[in-house]
Amino acid sequence: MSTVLIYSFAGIALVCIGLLGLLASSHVLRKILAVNVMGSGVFMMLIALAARAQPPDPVPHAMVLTGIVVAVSASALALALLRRMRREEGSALLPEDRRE
Amino acid sequence: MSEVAVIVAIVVLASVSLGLVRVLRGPSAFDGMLAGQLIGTGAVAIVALLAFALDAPLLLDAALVLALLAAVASVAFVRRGAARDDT
Amino acid sequence: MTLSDWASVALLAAGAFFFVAGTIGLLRLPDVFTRLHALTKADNLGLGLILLGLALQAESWGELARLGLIWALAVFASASACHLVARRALESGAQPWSKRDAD
Amino acid sequence: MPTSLPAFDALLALLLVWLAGRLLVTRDLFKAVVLFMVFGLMLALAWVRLAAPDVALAEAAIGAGLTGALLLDTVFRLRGEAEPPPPRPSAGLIACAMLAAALGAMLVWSMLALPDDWFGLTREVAAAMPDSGVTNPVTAALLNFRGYDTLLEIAVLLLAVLGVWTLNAEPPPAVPAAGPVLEALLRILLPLLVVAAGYLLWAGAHAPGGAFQGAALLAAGGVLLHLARPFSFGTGWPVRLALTAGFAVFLIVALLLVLVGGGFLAYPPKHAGTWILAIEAAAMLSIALILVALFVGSARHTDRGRADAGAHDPPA
Repeated sequence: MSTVLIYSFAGIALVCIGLLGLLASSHVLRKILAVNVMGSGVFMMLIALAARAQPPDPVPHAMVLTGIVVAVSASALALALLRRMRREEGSALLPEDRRE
Repeated sequence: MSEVAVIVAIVVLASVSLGLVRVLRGPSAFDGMLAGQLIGTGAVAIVALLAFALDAPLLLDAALVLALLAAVASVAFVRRGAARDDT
Repeated sequence: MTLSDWASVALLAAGAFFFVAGTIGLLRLPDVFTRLHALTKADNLGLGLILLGLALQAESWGELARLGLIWALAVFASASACHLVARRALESGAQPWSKRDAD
Repeated sequence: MPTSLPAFDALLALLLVWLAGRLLVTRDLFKAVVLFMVFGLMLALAWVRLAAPDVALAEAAIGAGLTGALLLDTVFRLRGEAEPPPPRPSAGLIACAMLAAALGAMLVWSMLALPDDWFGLTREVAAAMPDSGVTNPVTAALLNFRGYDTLLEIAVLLLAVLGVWTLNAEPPPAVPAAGPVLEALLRILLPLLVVAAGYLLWAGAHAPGGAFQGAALLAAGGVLLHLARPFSFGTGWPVRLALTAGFAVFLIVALLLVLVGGGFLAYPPKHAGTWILAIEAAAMLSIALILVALFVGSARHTDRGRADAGAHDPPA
């Protein structure tokens, strides 16, 4: 199997694992990690597609490069929201996942 | 020659992955902190080997960045890592 | 293959050996302090040998300088990080392993 | 190409997928975060293999520095609450798994359906390169061909800072004063990080590097400093000016180019390299400051936290 195919399939697997983790986990921190895994899968599909050409297509590279920086900023915002929620409500779980 | 470099990169990657078993198993939370050391050194070696094997010397800059930042993760572990009451 | 190629192969193989040795130490040694010792020393020696093997194949002074700088940084960073982690573990009450524990 | 490269790729791909699965099911959140940090560094290796050195540099700098510090900081603050056990196989979970599988099947199908001679925009970019002012095609795409996109991305980063400033009302956790080894680490690493960031900014025109990678390195330095000696840089106008400088310079250049008749961010080919370097220098400083601000959080409460806990005072 070629390099491009190996990483394309790995990217698809990451998207699926991330989506499942996002839907199935109850702790918000783990949901944030899951979204990041999903995003990494998308990045990997883009970069693998770019590598089909020789030399590689630079446009997806530019998109993923800024995507990485935007993803970490969005995660920082999400983590700040999570900490605020925990401080206000005493739990890091979404209301429907909290059990008495 | 580049064949040898790739094989060595595979060995280093496999050895780093095995090391992760310890990080996962614990027993103490400090074993998680070892991950910074383990992965940092291994990733630097692998990038340097790939730079040679792929004949792309500019990749050495990426190895350099990894080496520069290897300590940052460890400092984060030490300052925000396992708390006293976690052990 | 020239003499320097053979030397490179030997150095790369030795480097890989030390990485494996570091992992075995990580898996087998009894406490966090001895595991740190295995990782920091063996892995950095492995990295140094690998970079030396690659340096023999370097085609420009720029590559050589980068390889040297990478090793200097890695050794400095991991020595400091090792100290910090060990100190943190000790302060937090991790007990160093002693022969009595083996009984 | 060495014949054993596919074996390396397969091992790395398996490791990435295993790490992703493991970090989402591991019971201990601290371990999940550790695994995510490892995942980020392994991604950098994948970018190296896919001939994307610019992306590898950014991932290495962000993944090794900022992401780990942010997540560990949050885990540290959240400790004390037990996570509920993972859901038992239920109808809902099975539906989620089927949804994920269906998405995967669609993605596989669309990947395989692409014609073999599909190469994206490679040829178009190559044809436009002589007029771009730089020789690194990724920098050309970022700052020239898709400049408007990068401009708005910097705006998104600024919005994230505003959000964090609004939400994050906690002092940093009390940490002991930095010991001599940590101080020595700072003294040596911080200047090196600044030099390396400057080098990447300059190299970005013709080799892997650029404003984003340089900014990530600078930000790692800022995070390191904050971990060792918690500080705040307030929310006064000098800080706001510095945070927005990158966006402002970018926007002013774009509008000037409209005024001289070129169009929005249409550089005159002769001076494109100079314009791009000027924008990148301002953008690098602002992005670095933005990333540090995202970690440091809101200044007002940081000041109160410092007053509460004397342990934060840097050693003399």
